[in-house]
Amino acid sequence: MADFKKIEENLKKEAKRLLEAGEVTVVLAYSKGFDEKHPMPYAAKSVADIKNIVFNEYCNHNMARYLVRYPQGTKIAVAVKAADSRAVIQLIQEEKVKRENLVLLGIPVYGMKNSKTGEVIDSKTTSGLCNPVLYDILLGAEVHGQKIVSPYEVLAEYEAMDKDARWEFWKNQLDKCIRCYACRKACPMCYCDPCFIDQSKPRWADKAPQSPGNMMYHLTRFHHLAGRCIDCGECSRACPVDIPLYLFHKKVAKECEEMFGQAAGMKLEDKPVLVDFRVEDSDKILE
Amino acid sequence: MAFEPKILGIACNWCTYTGADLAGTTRLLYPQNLRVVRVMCSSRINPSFIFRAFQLGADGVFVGGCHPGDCHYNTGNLYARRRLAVTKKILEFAGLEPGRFRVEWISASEGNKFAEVVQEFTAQIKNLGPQTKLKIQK
Amino acid sequence: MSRIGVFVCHCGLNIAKTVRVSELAQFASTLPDVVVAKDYKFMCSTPGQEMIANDIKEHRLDRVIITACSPLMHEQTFRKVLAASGLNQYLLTIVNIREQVSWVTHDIEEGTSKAKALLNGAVYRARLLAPLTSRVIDVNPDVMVVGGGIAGIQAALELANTGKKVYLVEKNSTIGGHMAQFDKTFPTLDCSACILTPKMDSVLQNKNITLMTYCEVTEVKGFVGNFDITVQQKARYVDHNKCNACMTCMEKCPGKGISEWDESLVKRKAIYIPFPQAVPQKPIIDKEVCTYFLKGKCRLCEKVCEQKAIDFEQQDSFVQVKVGAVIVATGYDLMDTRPLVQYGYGKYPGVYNALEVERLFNSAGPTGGKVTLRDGKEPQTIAILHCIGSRDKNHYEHCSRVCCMYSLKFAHLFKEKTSADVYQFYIDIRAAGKGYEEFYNRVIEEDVKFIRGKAARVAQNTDEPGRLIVEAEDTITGKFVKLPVDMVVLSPAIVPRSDSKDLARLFNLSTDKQGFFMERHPKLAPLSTMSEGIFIAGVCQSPKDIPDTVAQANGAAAEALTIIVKDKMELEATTAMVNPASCSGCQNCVRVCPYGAPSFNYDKWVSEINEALCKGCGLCAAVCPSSAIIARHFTNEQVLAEMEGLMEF
Amino acid sequence: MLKKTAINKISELAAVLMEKGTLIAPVKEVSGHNFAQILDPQKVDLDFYNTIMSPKSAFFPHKEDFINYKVGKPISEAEPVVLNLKPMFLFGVRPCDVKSFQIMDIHFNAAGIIDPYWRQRREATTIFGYAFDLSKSVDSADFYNTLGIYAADPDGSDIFMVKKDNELLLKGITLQGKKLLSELTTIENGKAADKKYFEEYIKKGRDYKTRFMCLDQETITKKLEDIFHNTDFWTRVSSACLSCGVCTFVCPTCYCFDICDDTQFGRGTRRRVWDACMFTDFTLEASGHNPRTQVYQRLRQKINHKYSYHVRKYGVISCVGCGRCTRYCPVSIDIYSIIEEAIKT
Repeated sequence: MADFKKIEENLKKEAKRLLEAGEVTVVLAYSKGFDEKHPMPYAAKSVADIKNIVFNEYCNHNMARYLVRYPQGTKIAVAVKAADSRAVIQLIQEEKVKRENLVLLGIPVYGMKNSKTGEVIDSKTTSGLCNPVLYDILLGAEVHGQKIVSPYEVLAEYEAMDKDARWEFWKNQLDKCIRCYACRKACPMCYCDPCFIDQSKPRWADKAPQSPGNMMYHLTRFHHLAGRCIDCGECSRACPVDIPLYLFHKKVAKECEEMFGQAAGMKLEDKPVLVDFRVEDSDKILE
Repeated sequence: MAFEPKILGIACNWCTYTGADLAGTTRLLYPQNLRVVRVMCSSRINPSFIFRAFQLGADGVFVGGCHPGDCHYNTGNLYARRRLAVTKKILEFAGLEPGRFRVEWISASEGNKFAEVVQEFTAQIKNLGPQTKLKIQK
Repeated sequence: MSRIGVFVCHCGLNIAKTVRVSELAQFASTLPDVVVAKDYKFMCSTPGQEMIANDIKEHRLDRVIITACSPLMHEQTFRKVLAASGLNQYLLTIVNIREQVSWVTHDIEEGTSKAKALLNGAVYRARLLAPLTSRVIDVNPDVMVVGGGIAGIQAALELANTGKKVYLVEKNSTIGGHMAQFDKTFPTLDCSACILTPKMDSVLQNKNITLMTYCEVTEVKGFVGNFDITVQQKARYVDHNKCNACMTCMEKCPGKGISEWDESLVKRKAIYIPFPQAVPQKPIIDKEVCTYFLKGKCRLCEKVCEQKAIDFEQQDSFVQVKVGAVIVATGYDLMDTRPLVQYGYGKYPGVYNALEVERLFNSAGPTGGKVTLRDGKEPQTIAILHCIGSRDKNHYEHCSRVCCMYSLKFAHLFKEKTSADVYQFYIDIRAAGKGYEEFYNRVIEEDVKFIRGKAARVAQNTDEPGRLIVEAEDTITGKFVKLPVDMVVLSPAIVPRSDSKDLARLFNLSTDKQGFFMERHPKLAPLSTMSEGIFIAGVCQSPKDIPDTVAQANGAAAEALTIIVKDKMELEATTAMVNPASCSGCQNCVRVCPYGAPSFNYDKWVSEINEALCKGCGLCAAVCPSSAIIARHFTNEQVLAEMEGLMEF
Repeated sequence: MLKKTAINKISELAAVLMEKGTLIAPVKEVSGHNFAQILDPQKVDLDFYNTIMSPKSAFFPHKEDFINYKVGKPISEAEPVVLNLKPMFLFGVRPCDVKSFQIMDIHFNAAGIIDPYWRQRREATTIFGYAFDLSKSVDSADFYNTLGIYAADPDGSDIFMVKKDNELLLKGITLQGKKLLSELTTIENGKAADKKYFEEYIKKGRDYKTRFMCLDQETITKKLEDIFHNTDFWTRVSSACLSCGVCTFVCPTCYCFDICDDTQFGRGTRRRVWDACMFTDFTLEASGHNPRTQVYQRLRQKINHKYSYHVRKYGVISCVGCGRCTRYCPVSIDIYSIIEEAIKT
């Protein structure tokens, strides 16, 4: 279990230093919410705001999601856990943010908990990484010694399902969708405004929360995130009706990694796989 | 009555559509279940087109493009290859029968290949029976 | 609400035989927004076109659907009808019920119902079509001809003679191509050099032709009317502006290379011109065999050159050429027959390929025109084997077309120059051409022996070491033949140039199954390609003889002229545009476009598309996650609507 | 009149109600409880704190078809969708949610603005209110006390239900409720002890405290008016907001909708579908202009609409403090805290 108090102290300390020195104008971190289990994403903009910063095991939110909200050129410090740092890398690859405008406050952590279920968040619902892939300042000791489990291991059960059973599973899950779009809004990679589903020309799907529209929305969204999803699991935690979207995203990520040899948000110099190609890509991927 | 599937095809103008024309010019016979939409390049195909086709009740969806390296627009089909591969994986994981979606590279000179692919694919779809999973039930 | 007119063509019985055309028209009239639906024998005929024009006026049509042959066939024809009737030409939809319906079924029920589905899709799509305006651009009046064989030479001369500027790009250090290697040409037996060299010289003399030998095209940008082509001038190490072609350097050069010109039968110098009549008459240095380049000293050529033309420091250079049209005439290779081990080429000295034999006959060739084997002896028995690698499903299915005739020519020349017995092993003799059958008959009378049967094997003659045996089944007698011979001549398949795939990629050409460049239409547009403004001529399109090649070259020149004689031209209007309100600034379009048409406006944080560069492939529209890119004429709505229509019935 | 039934025999009551009409009651789903039309009486499950989605969808479904039509045909040939309602029983509604129907009536069932769909359903329905379980702790997101609602508040219910150990006590509140209860002959009558328990439970409900802000609505309304232009405040409180539709869709008093057409193969349906003011395209005008492009503008609109505009126009706050918006907000934005902070500003 990580020393959350220590991380919180370091977070405050670095935030203070950066804001005082004028190195950044915003520090994206967490603050207290309406109760202990519900901390909130927080944007500290002055030294006076720093006292509100907290960090505990429920600070799950992927703060990279807020980066695109600030005008280009804003100097931002952002608290990043492992998956969050991958989101930052992916956003840099996609030229939504520039590396030089960011100070990454890396948080190595194991033992984050889902505030709804109280369960420890691990490779079953996220990438399961503990240490940030990219950071400028590390706010705690790197986490080592955790059992390394493939983030795709959880898929085995679903891959083994009969296709009809899998269809039933997904249909039931996606039929629950109320089209609140919390998934896309919580997703650091879903920055389109408008989203394709909001378009009236063409109307890709019916607006009503029923099977066909839900299917079109989610299948297309899975596609749009192919090779871009960094497996932070925010979509599924944001979902008020608990659709395990992370499973589908994991599957697509796995396939992309196998087909194109690249996982999302791991290297700054990578190019998103679906706007890239190799002449030697095999036709086998279409079989 | 025997099941006559509806198959939607999307073919690139320069290779597969022209190849389909050649199949006609050379009077090759193939089943009439395929209805082709012509686009300029297989790279024009938005993955949602495929999802939509199944929602509209297509029992199978076929995409035809130029052979990799022969794209009229140089690299279009190389992007399409990746994109459609992902589309296929998504459909499969959703639980659709893998055989319902097929991508083939058919050049303008491969009228015979076009006819063969249509014959084979139609037979395959007949075998799979009607597609009811994604089809919008009214 | 649109007002759609549907016109169903019978195409004589081509369509009407397997599609109930009147039922189709009746069906069309029941579809929403269709105000008139008719069927007619030949929609593309003058009365057919007039009928459409009249109905556009009479019924105030704002959309026209022609249900007929492929859009690749007559889309342009009918677009003109719309334009002449005051309707934007992009409001036309063609439903392909011939190539993709009536010709591919015998079942009228199936045909009719598929035709209905396709037509319904067209009605759905037509409602959403928008009028588009074509862009007008300036046309560059110059032409590039790629390949300096007889096709390229002919095309360049034709164009230059009309006063147009031509860039003739040739990979080798001389123009002339394969034809310059030949001795005599069939069936008239006139001397190849005698008819070709004057033309080569004319190229050199013509002020309108910029001759670019030892050059290769490395990049093609732009589009019809405005190509921007990068040509690589390979280093010759001889300054051709200074060289006065005295050839002293060649006399003194100690380096030895293998003469490509003489099909590797003899050696040449390291500084060389390929053959005495080469154009230009200026040498180049073969770096691979030059003593100086290999060992760091020699430079004899430099010492003897009074013009100071030798330049060992010369580098490859790149030249930008801007032209309005391009003719590709890059010729062919002979199939490498070494992998066909059963024929022993490369293994037995007595086995020759056709081009080697051409050089043996040639008085400027390695033997001075005498037919002798590699050991210097004159052959007593000669077998000519047809169809080596061609007409062979294991290798090349196509017929190489000229082999029968040149094999007959060889037989004649062997008879003329030696006292040998000459045998032809053939599948059948194809002598279709003016004077060809007559030539065949003449050769028969010259006591050439014809054995109808493809040679199966060439083997060592165990009885007479050094001689060979040709084995074949004589399909007339049904007997197995084993013929002892001294010399075997293979007629290998004519195949595309080894680098034709690269060239196809550069110029955006399609290739057929064998790798020959694809014409836009096999009958009606045999010289144009799917790439607007790029034409093909000669054997790079498919094997053919010299008269056909020359005819194609003239034709291609005329086709190129039709583009460059105009100052301005209209481009397709089916380009992409960005709806800035929907653009989320992901820049996917910028990343994928092969033409660099989209760019990102950092001030407005949206992508913008330069329509002059856009070719309308629609890739950007498909990778745009927020559907902000509109691929004109193939918009998301239009495609989705067409799909809906196709799936309704 | 008071009746009672064993909780484990609730399916028998459900079966009776299903015979009489349509029963809508909480059922357990993977992610929690929700109201659903009951097809299998065994599915009714009263072991819940509160449902994820509010019960408003019983009267105002997420999707409501109006007319079916054919493309290209005149509107006179279109077919309106007729409801053909059977009596409806909305079973197990928490007091705060019951209260929400009264607020929604202002918009759908008041003079001059009658929504036929809402009204028909409302009139056909008997509401079975259900007191919170006072033996369990209150959810930290709830704040219905602030809105004058109590955990065992029968107001607005036709029949009110209280849990007594393993039994469910049902009391008729309105005439409609009493009449129905009297018809439910298969369940036994309550005894005096039950009556006493019931009355005391209602009273005890007043001491069961949610978060509570001791402020009158006028103070809140006035304050919100004062700080409308305080962009710093609104930007701060909205800095975490994702601009999704969760709060709206789970809210019992949000009533915005969009009218859309769904056509395929030449046949169309015109329907209304819930919309959310937090969506970017909610205020997108046909001209392309959007008056609320920023997150803070949208959150300000939402809070002002509930706590300011609604008060000025209809005299009542459009919120019942059920806590759903807070509970299900992916980033735990708490409307209560925002009001609290506004007052302090």
